[in-house]
Amino acid sequence: MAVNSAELIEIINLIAHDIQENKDFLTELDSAIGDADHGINMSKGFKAVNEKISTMGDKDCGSILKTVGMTLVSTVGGASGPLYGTAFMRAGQAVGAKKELDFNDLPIILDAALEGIKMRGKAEKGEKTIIDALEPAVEVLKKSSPVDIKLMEEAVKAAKDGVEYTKGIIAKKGRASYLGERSIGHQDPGATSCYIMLAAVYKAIHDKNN
Amino acid sequence: MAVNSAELIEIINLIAHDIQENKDFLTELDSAIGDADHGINMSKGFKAVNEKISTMGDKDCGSILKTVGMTLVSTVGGASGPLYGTAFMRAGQAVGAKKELDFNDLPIILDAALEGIKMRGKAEKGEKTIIDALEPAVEVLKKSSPVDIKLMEEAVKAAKDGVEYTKGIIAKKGRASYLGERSIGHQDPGATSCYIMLAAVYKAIHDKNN
Amino acid sequence: MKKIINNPENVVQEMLEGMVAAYPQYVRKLDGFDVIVRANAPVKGKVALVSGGGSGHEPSHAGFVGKGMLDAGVAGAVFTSPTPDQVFEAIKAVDGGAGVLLIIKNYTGDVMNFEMAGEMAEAEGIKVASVLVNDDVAVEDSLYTTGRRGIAGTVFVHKIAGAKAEAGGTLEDVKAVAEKVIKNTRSMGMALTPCIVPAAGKPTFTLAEDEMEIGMGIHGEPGTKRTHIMKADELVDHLMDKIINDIPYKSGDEVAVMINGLGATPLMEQFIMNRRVSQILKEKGISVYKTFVGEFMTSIEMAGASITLLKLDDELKQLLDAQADTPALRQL
Amino acid sequence: MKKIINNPENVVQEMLEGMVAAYPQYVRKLDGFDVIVRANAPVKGKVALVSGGGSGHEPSHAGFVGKGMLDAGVAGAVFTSPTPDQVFEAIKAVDGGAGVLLIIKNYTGDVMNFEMAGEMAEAEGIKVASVLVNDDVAVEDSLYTTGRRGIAGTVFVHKIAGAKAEAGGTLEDVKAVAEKVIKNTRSMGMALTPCIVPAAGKPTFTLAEDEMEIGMGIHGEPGTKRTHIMKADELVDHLMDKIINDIPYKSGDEVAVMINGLGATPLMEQFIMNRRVSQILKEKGISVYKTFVGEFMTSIEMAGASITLLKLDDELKQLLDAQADTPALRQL
Ligand SMILES: Nc1ncnc2c1ncn2[C@@H]1O[C@H](COP(=O)(O)OP(=O)(O)O)[C@@H](O)[C@H]1O
Ligand SMILES: Nc1ncnc2c1ncn2[C@@H]1O[C@H](COP(=O)(O)OP(=O)(O)O)[C@@H](O)[C@H]1O
Ligand SMILES: [Mg+2]
Ligand SMILES: [Mg+2]
Ligand SMILES: [Mg+2]
Ligand SMILES: [Mg+2]
Repeated sequence: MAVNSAELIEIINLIAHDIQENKDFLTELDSAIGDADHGINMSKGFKAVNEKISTMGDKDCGSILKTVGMTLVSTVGGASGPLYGTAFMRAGQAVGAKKELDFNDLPIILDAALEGIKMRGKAEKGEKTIIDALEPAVEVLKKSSPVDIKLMEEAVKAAKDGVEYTKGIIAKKGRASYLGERSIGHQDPGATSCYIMLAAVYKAIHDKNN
Repeated sequence: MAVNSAELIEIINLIAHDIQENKDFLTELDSAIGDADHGINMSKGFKAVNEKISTMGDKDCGSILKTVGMTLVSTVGGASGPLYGTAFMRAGQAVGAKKELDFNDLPIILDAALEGIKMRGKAEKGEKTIIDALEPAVEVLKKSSPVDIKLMEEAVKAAKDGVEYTKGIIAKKGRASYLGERSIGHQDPGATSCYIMLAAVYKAIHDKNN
Repeated sequence: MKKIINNPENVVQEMLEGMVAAYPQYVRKLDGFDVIVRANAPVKGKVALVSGGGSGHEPSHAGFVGKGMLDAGVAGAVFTSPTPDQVFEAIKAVDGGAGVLLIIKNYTGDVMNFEMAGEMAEAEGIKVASVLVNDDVAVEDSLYTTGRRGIAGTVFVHKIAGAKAEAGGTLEDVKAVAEKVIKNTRSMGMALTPCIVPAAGKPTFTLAEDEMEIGMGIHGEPGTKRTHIMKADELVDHLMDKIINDIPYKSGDEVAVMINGLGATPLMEQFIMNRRVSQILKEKGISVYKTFVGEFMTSIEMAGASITLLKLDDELKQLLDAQADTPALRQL
Repeated sequence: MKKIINNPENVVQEMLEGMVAAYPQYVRKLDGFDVIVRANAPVKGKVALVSGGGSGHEPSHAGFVGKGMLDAGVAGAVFTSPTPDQVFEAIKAVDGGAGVLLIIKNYTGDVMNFEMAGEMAEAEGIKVASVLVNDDVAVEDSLYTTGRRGIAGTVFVHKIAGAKAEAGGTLEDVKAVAEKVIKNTRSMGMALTPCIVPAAGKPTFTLAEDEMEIGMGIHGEPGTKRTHIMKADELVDHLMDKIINDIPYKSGDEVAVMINGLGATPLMEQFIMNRRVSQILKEKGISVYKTFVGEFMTSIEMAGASITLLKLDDELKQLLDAQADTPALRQL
């Protein structure tokens, strides 16, 4: 696999599309343990991203990812804006001036994203946040090299399991933490949106490879 | 028929009882074209009347009626308080120091009441108010003399017809007047409470005569 | 009925107690009466202003008792005019020797009860005058009916007549300026939901999810018509059209604007209304001197709002700007 | 959804336009940003106060922009923290050279967005400090979680820190007194009905006719428990028990009280609550120095209310009493 800038933009547009499709679902998840805006926030952000990157086909991959991050920071708001924004900005930094990415950039990108989220949100795994989907995926990607489509599938599966796992635990960070025990039994909106994004990337690359 | 002070109190208590029974009905009528409080107002007033006159058995009829009026004025509020209050006060003045009333006092009492209401409320027949029930009754009572139970029955019937009549006309006085055309089709709460009172008096006297 | 109350029968009494507990520096309650007066009443030598009406319109009227506005607010049962003896007590408690102005909203009940109280006070030698507020253009005006209702515009009367009295005006002066305000004030409102009188326990009327009521009265009386729910701008256009054409307000006029929430309508929506109001006035060449947005004359927890315009001259501007210090309206 | 709005997507923008149209003497809007600043910003030499958060809490925060309180209020989308660039613009617009204090309600989103803005401002050489308000005792406090939410008590921080800045306090002084207020403030709320975020179009949750939610968040987040609907006194007893025992407030203390309506709950009910609050405080020997009743930190059109206590000392009393002149809170 090799992904050039134009293809990176396509992948990000696919993320935007899937977030859009899941807007109501994410908002509904946020109704149960938050304030019913996660889908609205994310969809607003990725609509802006869509526009912003449409003319960046000639830019390097790092710039594109950083632009995604900055756009999310300045349009999403709430908790998810700074978190996903920082994640994409860090990913962009990690990638640098590359004009093409391959499978082995994936753990680097996602690890940088994860570190960004942890720095910004001061959360750890097991606190019912984005991290519960992202960290297991990163762990899978980092466990063997070179990375291939199978490992990627496994990583997405690990993110999905992470989302499942959030149902059983108490929220310790974010708005859902105010609920205490009552947060148990509900799936975390942020972990879910993270899984949706990872799944979109996998789907894009998988379709491209076939 | 002769009604002494103690019996007058009984009759007033019967009025109070029937108003109480029709509290929700009167309030409902007032919902349609007013502010949904006529039953509440009247019931509050007659509860106070009930207490106030319970120890007045040794007083003259004029004093009793005046006390009823003053009690209504100081407890009912709204439009009906000053109107019915003035009505009873005027009736008391008309009766004076009498310790016993008979049929022929009835037109005098009701005429004074009607004049009081007209003075206070500046309304005329045909404006969808108390007057549409009271004035026809007074007219019947004044048309022949001596007054007897038959004439009284006829007067109550006239009041009832007056209530019916209010359904077809536009309100020109009171809160219902703000509705204009939309007040048509609804029966006036004040005319209704007036009829209920007249009917209570008739029933009391009729039962006593049999 | 979802309300934070104890017994529906005690709401007025308990509300007044809670109000006095909150604002002892401004007001006190007359023992045994549902009457709120200034903490320092009577103010010697000043014309006193008494207003009131049924409860359920908070902060009206007791919330406007204080320096530069009212001397007493008389609280009837919910949506029921207070009785004459309550008003009479208020008059006696605030008369400072210069006479008392009764500010009455034009409802049959209010008029009769306040009138009787005025007669009682005059019989005791107190100088009493009264004005009738009738700003609601939703209601047809006619010599042969009760005329128009008094609604939110009443608060402008309190403010301006109160400032005149505070400035040392005589009873005649204060009455004259109150009448000037009334002559130049027009309002109209609408409702999205009904309200519930605690003692009744259920709404006076119902509105479907897609309906609103135009020209709603502040006692929850039905309005002049029921329509499909409109967008804010369309709705404001409709209300403003009725209001502006009534006096009429003309290009070159200067006005004060009041957007009055009826209870459940949040400030967000009131500001969205004011945005359109200010656009319309600008288009018409009418300039906005001062704007008041908030809850002034409510209908318990009704959702809805009214718009009021007051045409100003120099005297009214100066009195509108005068200092006021009351629980619900303050101006430095 | 019954709201007086045009397009749900434009509510914040249109609300701010309507607000500026109403109060040009107090505030203006930064072009292209959802930021309200004082009409005369920046005030040279004065520490500037910036607060904000999701919209839907009106009059918070922009309503408290003015003399003696805030210099800027930043308005996010409804119930969504504003983005860092909005906050950054606010900081730049109000910095008068003496530094800027960010008053942040303790929500993950607010904290992160304001922090990032602070970093951006510091990178441009502006002195920035911040405080986190966390007065909501409904939420368990713990080192291992986000801690408590900031709710209506935030307005006391605006008032008192604003007075300190107006009096010439340095950034350190203003931050210190803001922290003192935070340390001495506790709140708790409840809801009778949910509210509707315009863009969502339906309520976040539902409550049955006989249910209420205790410890409700101001974003319509679920509370700590759901119970049968209680009488006002019983409800207040419950909330006050949680609040008083938290610090705890003790006999001999002097406090300020705030009864804060969440949107649809009328003043009548707020006063009925205050009646019981004042009874309880009296019983406990805690004296009430000053009381605020009304809507300060709402949740759009939610029915419900919160109670806040602030324990006072001489410094806080003096600053609480200081003059304030803003659209939503004025003191002579
Ligand atoms: N400190 C944190 N670290 C990582 N993720 C977090 C943190 N706090 C909250 N989140 C995530 O953010 C999601 C909520 O996002 P969103 O609804 O957009 O913001 P808000 O809570 O401000 O309304 C949560 O479901 C959670 O996954
Ligand atoms: N001017 C008037 N003359 C006679 N009756 C009147 C007048 N105005 C109103 N009424 C009567 O009063 C009734 C309403 O009484 P009520 O509901 O107790 O008072 P309010 O209208 O103040 O709420 C009306 O149905 C009408 O019959
Ligand atoms: Mg959320
Ligand atoms: Mg009525
Ligand atoms: Mg009434
Ligand atoms: Mg949010």
